[in-house]
Amino acid sequence: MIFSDHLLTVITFLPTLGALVLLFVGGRDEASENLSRWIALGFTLATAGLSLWLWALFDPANTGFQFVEDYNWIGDSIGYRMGVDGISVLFIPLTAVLMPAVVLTSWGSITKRVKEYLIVFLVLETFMIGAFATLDLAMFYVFFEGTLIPMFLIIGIWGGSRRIQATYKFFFYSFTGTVLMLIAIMAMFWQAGTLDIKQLLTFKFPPEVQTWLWIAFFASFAVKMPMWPFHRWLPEAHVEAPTGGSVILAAILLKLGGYGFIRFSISMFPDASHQFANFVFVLSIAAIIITSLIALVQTDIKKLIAYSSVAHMGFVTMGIFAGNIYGIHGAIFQMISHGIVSAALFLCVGVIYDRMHTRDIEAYGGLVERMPRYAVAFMVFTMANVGLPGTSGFVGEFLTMFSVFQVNTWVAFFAAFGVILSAAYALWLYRRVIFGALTKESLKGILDLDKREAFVLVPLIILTILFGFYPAPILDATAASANVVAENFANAIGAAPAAVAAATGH
Amino acid sequence: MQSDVTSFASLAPAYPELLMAVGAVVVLLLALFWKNVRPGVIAVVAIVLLLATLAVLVLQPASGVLFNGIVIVDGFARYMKALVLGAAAATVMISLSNSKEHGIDKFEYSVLVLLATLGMMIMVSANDLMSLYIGLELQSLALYVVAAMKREDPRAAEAGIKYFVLGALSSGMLLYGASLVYGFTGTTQLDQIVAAITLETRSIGLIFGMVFLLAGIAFKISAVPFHMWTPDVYEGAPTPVTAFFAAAPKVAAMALFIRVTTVSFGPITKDWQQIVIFLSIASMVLASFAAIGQDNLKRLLAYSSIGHVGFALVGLSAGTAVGVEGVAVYMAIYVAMTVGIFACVLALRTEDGRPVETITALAGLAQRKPFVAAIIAILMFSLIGLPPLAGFFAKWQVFLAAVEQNLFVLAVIGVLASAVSAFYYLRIIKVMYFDEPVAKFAAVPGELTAVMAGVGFLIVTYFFTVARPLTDAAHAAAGSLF
Amino acid sequence: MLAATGIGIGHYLAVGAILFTLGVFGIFLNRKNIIVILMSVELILLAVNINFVAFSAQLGDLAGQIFALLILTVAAAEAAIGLAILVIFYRNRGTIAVEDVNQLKG
Amino acid sequence: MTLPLFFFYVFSVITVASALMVIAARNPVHSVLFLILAFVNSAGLFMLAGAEFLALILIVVYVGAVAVLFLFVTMMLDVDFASLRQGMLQYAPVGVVVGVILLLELLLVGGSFVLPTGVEATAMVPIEQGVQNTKAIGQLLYTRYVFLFQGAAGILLVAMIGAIVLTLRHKSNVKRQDVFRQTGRKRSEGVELVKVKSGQGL
Amino acid sequence: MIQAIVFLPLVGALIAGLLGRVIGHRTSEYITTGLLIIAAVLSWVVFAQYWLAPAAAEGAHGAATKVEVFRWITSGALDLRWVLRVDTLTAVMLVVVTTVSSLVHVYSIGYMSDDPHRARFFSYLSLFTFAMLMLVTADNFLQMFFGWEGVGLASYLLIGFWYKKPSANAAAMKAFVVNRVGDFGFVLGIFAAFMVLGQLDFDSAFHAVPEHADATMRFLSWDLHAMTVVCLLLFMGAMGKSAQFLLHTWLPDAMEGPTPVSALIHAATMVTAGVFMVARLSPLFEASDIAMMVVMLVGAMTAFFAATVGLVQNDIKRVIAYSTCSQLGYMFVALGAGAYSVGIFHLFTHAFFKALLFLGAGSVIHAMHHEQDMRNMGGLRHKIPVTYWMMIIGTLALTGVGIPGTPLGFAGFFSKDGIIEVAYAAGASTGYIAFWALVISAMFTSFYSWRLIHLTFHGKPREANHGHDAHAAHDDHGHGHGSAYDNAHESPNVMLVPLYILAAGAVLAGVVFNDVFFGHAEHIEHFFQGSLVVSADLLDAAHHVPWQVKWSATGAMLIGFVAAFQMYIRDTEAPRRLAHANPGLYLFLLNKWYFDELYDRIFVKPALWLGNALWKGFDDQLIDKALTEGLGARVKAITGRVVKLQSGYLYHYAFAMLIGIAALLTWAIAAGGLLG
Repeated sequence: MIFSDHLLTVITFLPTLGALVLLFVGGRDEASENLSRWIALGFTLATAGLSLWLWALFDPANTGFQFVEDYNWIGDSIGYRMGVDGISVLFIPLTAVLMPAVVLTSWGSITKRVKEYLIVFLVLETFMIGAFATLDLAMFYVFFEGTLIPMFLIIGIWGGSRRIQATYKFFFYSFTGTVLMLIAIMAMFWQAGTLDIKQLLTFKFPPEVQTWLWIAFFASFAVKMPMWPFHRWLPEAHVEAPTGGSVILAAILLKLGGYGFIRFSISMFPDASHQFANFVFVLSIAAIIITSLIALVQTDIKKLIAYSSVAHMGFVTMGIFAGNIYGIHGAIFQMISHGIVSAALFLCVGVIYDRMHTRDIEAYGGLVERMPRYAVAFMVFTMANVGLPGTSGFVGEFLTMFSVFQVNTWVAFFAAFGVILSAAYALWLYRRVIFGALTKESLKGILDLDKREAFVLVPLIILTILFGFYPAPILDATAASANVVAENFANAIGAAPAAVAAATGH
Repeated sequence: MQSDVTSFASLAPAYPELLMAVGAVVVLLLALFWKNVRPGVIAVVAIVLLLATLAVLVLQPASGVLFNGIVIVDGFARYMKALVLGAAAATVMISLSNSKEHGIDKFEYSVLVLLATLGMMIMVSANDLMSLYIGLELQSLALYVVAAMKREDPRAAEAGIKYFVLGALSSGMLLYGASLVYGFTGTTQLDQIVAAITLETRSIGLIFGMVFLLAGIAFKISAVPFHMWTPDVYEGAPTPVTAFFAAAPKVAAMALFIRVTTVSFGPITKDWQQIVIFLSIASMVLASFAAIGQDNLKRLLAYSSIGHVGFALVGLSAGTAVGVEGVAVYMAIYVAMTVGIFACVLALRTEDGRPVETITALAGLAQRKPFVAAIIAILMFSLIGLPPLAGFFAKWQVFLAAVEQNLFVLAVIGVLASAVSAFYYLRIIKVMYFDEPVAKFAAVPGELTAVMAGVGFLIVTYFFTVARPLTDAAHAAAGSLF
Repeated sequence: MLAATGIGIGHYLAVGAILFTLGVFGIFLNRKNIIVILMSVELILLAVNINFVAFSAQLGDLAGQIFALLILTVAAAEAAIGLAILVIFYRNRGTIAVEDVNQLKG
Repeated sequence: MTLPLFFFYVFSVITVASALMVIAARNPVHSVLFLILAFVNSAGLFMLAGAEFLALILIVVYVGAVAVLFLFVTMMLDVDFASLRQGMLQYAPVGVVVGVILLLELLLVGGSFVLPTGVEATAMVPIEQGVQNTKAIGQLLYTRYVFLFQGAAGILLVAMIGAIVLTLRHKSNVKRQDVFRQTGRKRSEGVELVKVKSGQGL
Repeated sequence: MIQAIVFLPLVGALIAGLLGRVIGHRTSEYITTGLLIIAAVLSWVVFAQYWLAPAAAEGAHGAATKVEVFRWITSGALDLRWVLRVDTLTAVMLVVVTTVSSLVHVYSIGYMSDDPHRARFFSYLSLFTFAMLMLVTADNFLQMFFGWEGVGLASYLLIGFWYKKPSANAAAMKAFVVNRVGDFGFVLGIFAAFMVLGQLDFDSAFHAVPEHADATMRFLSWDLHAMTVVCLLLFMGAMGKSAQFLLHTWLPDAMEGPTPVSALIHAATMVTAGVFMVARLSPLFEASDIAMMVVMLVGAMTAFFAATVGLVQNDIKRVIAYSTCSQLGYMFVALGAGAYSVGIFHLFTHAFFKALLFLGAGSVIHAMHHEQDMRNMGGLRHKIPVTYWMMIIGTLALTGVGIPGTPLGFAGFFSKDGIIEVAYAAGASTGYIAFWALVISAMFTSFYSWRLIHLTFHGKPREANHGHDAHAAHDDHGHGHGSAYDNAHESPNVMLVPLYILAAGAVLAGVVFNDVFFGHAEHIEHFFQGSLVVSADLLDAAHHVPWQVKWSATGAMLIGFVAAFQMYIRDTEAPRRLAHANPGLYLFLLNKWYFDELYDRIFVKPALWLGNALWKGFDDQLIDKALTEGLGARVKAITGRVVKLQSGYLYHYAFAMLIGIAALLTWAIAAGGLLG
């Protein structure tokens, strides 16, 4: 038995092991709380380290699944199957790397029930990684939906004043969406005779079946992404969630939807995806433009960023359903990038929230005076959010728009409005929070980033800029698999791969 | 007309029943003649007897048809009996430390539970409408009594009255159905009824008989619209009794339901499928909505159990071996969750020892009793059917079967109902975790902690621990019916 | 066997059906007192017994009569328990009016 | 119309009529009495169908024990039967409609009866001509159906325990019989030999 | 070498930005400035190679030197790399950018000497330079877009450098967002270019142009001439960055930034990026007549429009800003006519004299303690003579003073007259429209330039005369207004030396480089080595326009000068009279044709209104209140009814069972087909 053969299992369940260890930490005093934090930090760092090792061992040229584990488990239906390919491999390090950041925020922003907080997050990490790592559709569902439990608790227990509505909405939106997918999964099992994703990817579902399956999966992923108009839970959940919760929600949980679209909708139901592509485009455009406009008038920092997340996810869905290599590639990149950037933005909001306990934009202004380091960090992430070339935000946005332009210029045309609007709302936010004269009495004593906060944000700044200039690590790792997805899609719908020739009208 | 019982050894498949019958009488005599014995001791003896029977059942896997076809012992029967016995043992166990305040600190309670369990075992093994009826009545009569056992409590008496009257009505329906089935097939033996039915010869009388028969059993599993007794009886009966009601009899009645439908009415599956689907949808939907308004925990659990019966019936609706396997798994998980949740309810007592029965009283439980709250939360999530908890896999199995038969509408209604039902399960979690504490709670007895921990462990680790053996067992059990 | 007497099985079934319906009616139309409900249950069981006996005669099969015998036995036991529960209800509440059995609801 | 048919109509009409009265009578005592009447006439119907044993059991056990028990409890509880309260019958019409539908459906069954094919061959326990009904039942009950017989015994045991546990009250000022004490009583406890001196008295 | 040129500023920016607090302001200034000077010197070296010995320059004739740094975006057929491309066009731009930038750096040491965030300022300046260099050395569309956006970011940061001023913040944001509108077109243009040409690196793309010259593509719902679509979309980006008509509104506002920034970014370099882009992509534009026509018309319109607005502005920097806008229009006319080298020529000369003017204006502002309203100036000639003369030189260059037909004249004379001639030579109706627009603009240019000089340096001090709509943005450094004139002082040498150098450029750039930009077509071609398209016919025609055309610009310039002299020196009441006589026109011009108001009405306000409506109306009311919570309420309502069913009465329960069984029976026989 080689350790790396079970690397995915280890990575997936190591956080849970950490949660178990935490269960045995007694006491509610300061010391034991700190002990809990250190333990959690240790486990998340170890997981992060392993996940990076996974990335290092991953062979980008191989289009198949790697690190595969495959056992039958419950009856014929559910198997214990693990494995990653270029589509999923990067989400694991993304998740694992952001978790230590989340744990670190617990020092500043979580004061009650610290141990429980950490346990819940560690369990959540297992679910998230598991969802990306599993190769069994039922297990995917288990992990996918399993995230609801910890997230429900995180928002509900450690959230803000309207947390209960927020967490209920989060839960019911997600739950209602996912249960329909459950039925679709079962139908797939009876159609294909297995839930092994490896085999499902090669199975051809009859087109009329695909339509229904697609709709069911869409219900789940559209809520998760979230796509307009299924997004209403998101702003509220973000606003009420504690910083760590917002970070994970924006950075990872939303990506489950995008991952699902690529892995399942596009790959397994190409005909239906093709059939519904215009529908998705319309929703994506609506997300990009409408939520950007809404973001423009927000008064709550977190809400603004939340709405902007919806808009950015619009690019992802648009790219995915363009169905070509650029779209798939760009969507994955956009998700990774948004994972980093939105996480960082929420961490930034957390920083000032911890100090001032308000997320009202009006309560701030002129922070650069007292918090120059913070202003720099916030600027970098704002620019990445805007999609400035040289930040990671650009590459994904570019590729997705690029891809969709080849499929439908109208869509690209409207999506490009997002470029304008995102600049407007993000800079408007930055201007009101960071710039201006520091006139508010309450802000006069505000402190700049401390070491711990800097320790969290600086790596994210580096990653944001690094992937902006040199996206190759991500693009290379995903290229082969994305290509396979795109090719399969093209073959399935019988489209000429040379869309250019058709368009130029030779 | 000779009995086919030729030797004691030929009775091997019925050993558990025999042991239980003899044991029950022995326990009764023991209690009568053992001067001043405390009822708790008798209860412990009863638990031992239940477990011993379970052991015999598991360790002596003999199958066969006995008593001229009146009793059948097959894989399915053994599986269900094991569940019944386990459930009975567990529910008696969680009642040990609080029998006094619930007015069941009498040795008769133990004896009646044993006899009821015997009745359930007969039900599960019934291969004849007569043995079905005898088993059912043995169980029911004992249950009527224990429901009203807290004599000084008017609510318990009312629960007893309602349970009894409606139970008698349902028995009447069942018998009426049995009479029609008998008349229109010429036999009362379940595995011979099937021989007398073909799709062509089915008549109104037969269908009516089947409907009445199923309605009578549906009452026992409290499927809508025959559920009306359930919330009232659950609320009125002493809590340990409620726990018992919610667990073991449901399993036995469900086993009966499955056996009657799949074995006897196999050729007219289409006909009973309609009925089961109706019962299933009605149960899931009504329970989901009705439970939202409840503040009484036991009442809420009553609706919850109605809902779960609805979900279990989804599996049966498929009318296939896969479906029966699903129901078997579902019932096992349901029993575990029920035992667990009642252990939690029984563990909750205010400082002055009064039982806590309302949801609002749970406010802030997570801070006062983190362990109990955590177990309740796990159970609630599991009852909703969220993965990776056991409750999800239960639903998985039954819906899988329904989808195989293209019962998509049923499946969609089912999952949507489970979404609605999440509303009230989550409310309990919300109250425990999100609200600030008000009351203080008394210490939790050790054996309850053990039960809670055990159930919690099984539910959380289901996928890695019991899933495989349980599913395999259920698979084998279902296989013995088809 | 029945046919010889000129009484059709339909006759018996009709009587059974009427008795059964009356029994059910007795349960849900009765507003006065629970004892009458218990009696209605007896009527239902009587209806069932008539069915069984009739079928037994019609089919020439004794099993129906055995079943009826069992039902009689159980019915007696049921009556005993029903009345016992009724008694403790009366002791607690001082009434056996059907309308007063409504403390538990919702 | 044959004689049996005539009697069938007599018995059945009286049965149905008295059943109706059971649920319609205002006085519960009357209800019990009508119930007894219904039972007795049903016994007649049983007779007509050749089930002599059951017919007699019905009278002995049901009329003699069960119905009397009802009567006893009715009188013991001694409730004053109040008049019908207002508004309670508002759903009655609906009930009647549903009930009538049910009845019609059940009657439909009666008309639809067809003898299952090959029943004679498969009949589990055919009624043998010339064997007394009681004997035939007895032969079956203790052999083939011994399991059910024992089960029924169990039910009666439950009924007994149940009735006792529910209703028995230990009153401190009531003298009770204690069988063990009585039988285990020794002579020395009950009898004291006293030498009585003549002429003195005790 | 090219790596050094490009990355030295970045190094400087990083050092000043990240370590500025550690190493101190002074050190940061020196490091960034020093690194830029090195870069500038290296640039001149590179340029000299192309200028003096074009054939001997690195790389063979016709091919650009390329240095690959590393990979960027690789996806499918897309293979984008960070490549530094050097050819003549780049070399010209390198010189312009690094020279002006290093001078501005030097100048800023003096100008910003009392600012508490100087390190940050220098970091931004260097960052800007880096981005601009990336832009001009780009080897593919996307890298150009990177530089494009990078300079936008730097511009944003620098305009908003004085973050306490709300107007500065607003201007910064406006600059970024309006530029983004242009980028909207740019990115779509890139996509379209890829779709049509199949590659995004310049060489391959240019190579593919002939093949696709007549292709059509489906854009939105129409089948259009592909190259036209591509070019127009790309040109939209150029319009944004180069503040062309309709997308110009940000440039005047950008004057909220420190003056050196205005000189560097909003005069000499960044705003000319659009010109550079069109020149760089000249092979593409050549393939689309419509695009060329649009370029020319937009340029002419801008030149005219900005000149008219410049006539009446009171803020010294805004006048120059509109002038810049107008001059950019000139450049586009040249490009649109097909004389790319002439456009670049004007870009080149303009960089010198416009930077000179801005820095001079900065010197004035510095002297006046951040007073910018010309109505509060006057008579400064004696207070700050050096600045005065520098400004005169700049003005002469801008207005294009020179004698046609001779090599005598200031830099602007050669390039600007060249453009006018080219426009005329381009012919057709558009050419003539452009020609007349430019001539009129030249007159206006002369007028407002001299008006500026007169108002600022001549006459008497008018500092008490506060205008009712003063544009001056009063800083809060604490200088009183009343004593501004008295306290006015000449700037330190560190600010003046850059002025001298730029003045030299403003005087000489034209005469020295006229030949390679606007000389004989062969010379031009030889110089540019194919880095842009040279149309020999057009140049020939331009060189042989009638003498009236050659003199038209000079004549217009003279008219403008005389008018300004008349109105601001001799009869200083004349402007007021004129304004009173034509209040509508005056206000129309003063308010910049009401563009800001118009955009506010049709874009900003509706966007905000729509945002609010979608948020409060759609999201909160419909989705949340009505649907989500409405569903919850509905569930609760149903619950209430269901719970009522559980009445507690036995007979209801029994009744329910009865109904249940009756329903099941009916259903069973009905569905089972047994009824019929």
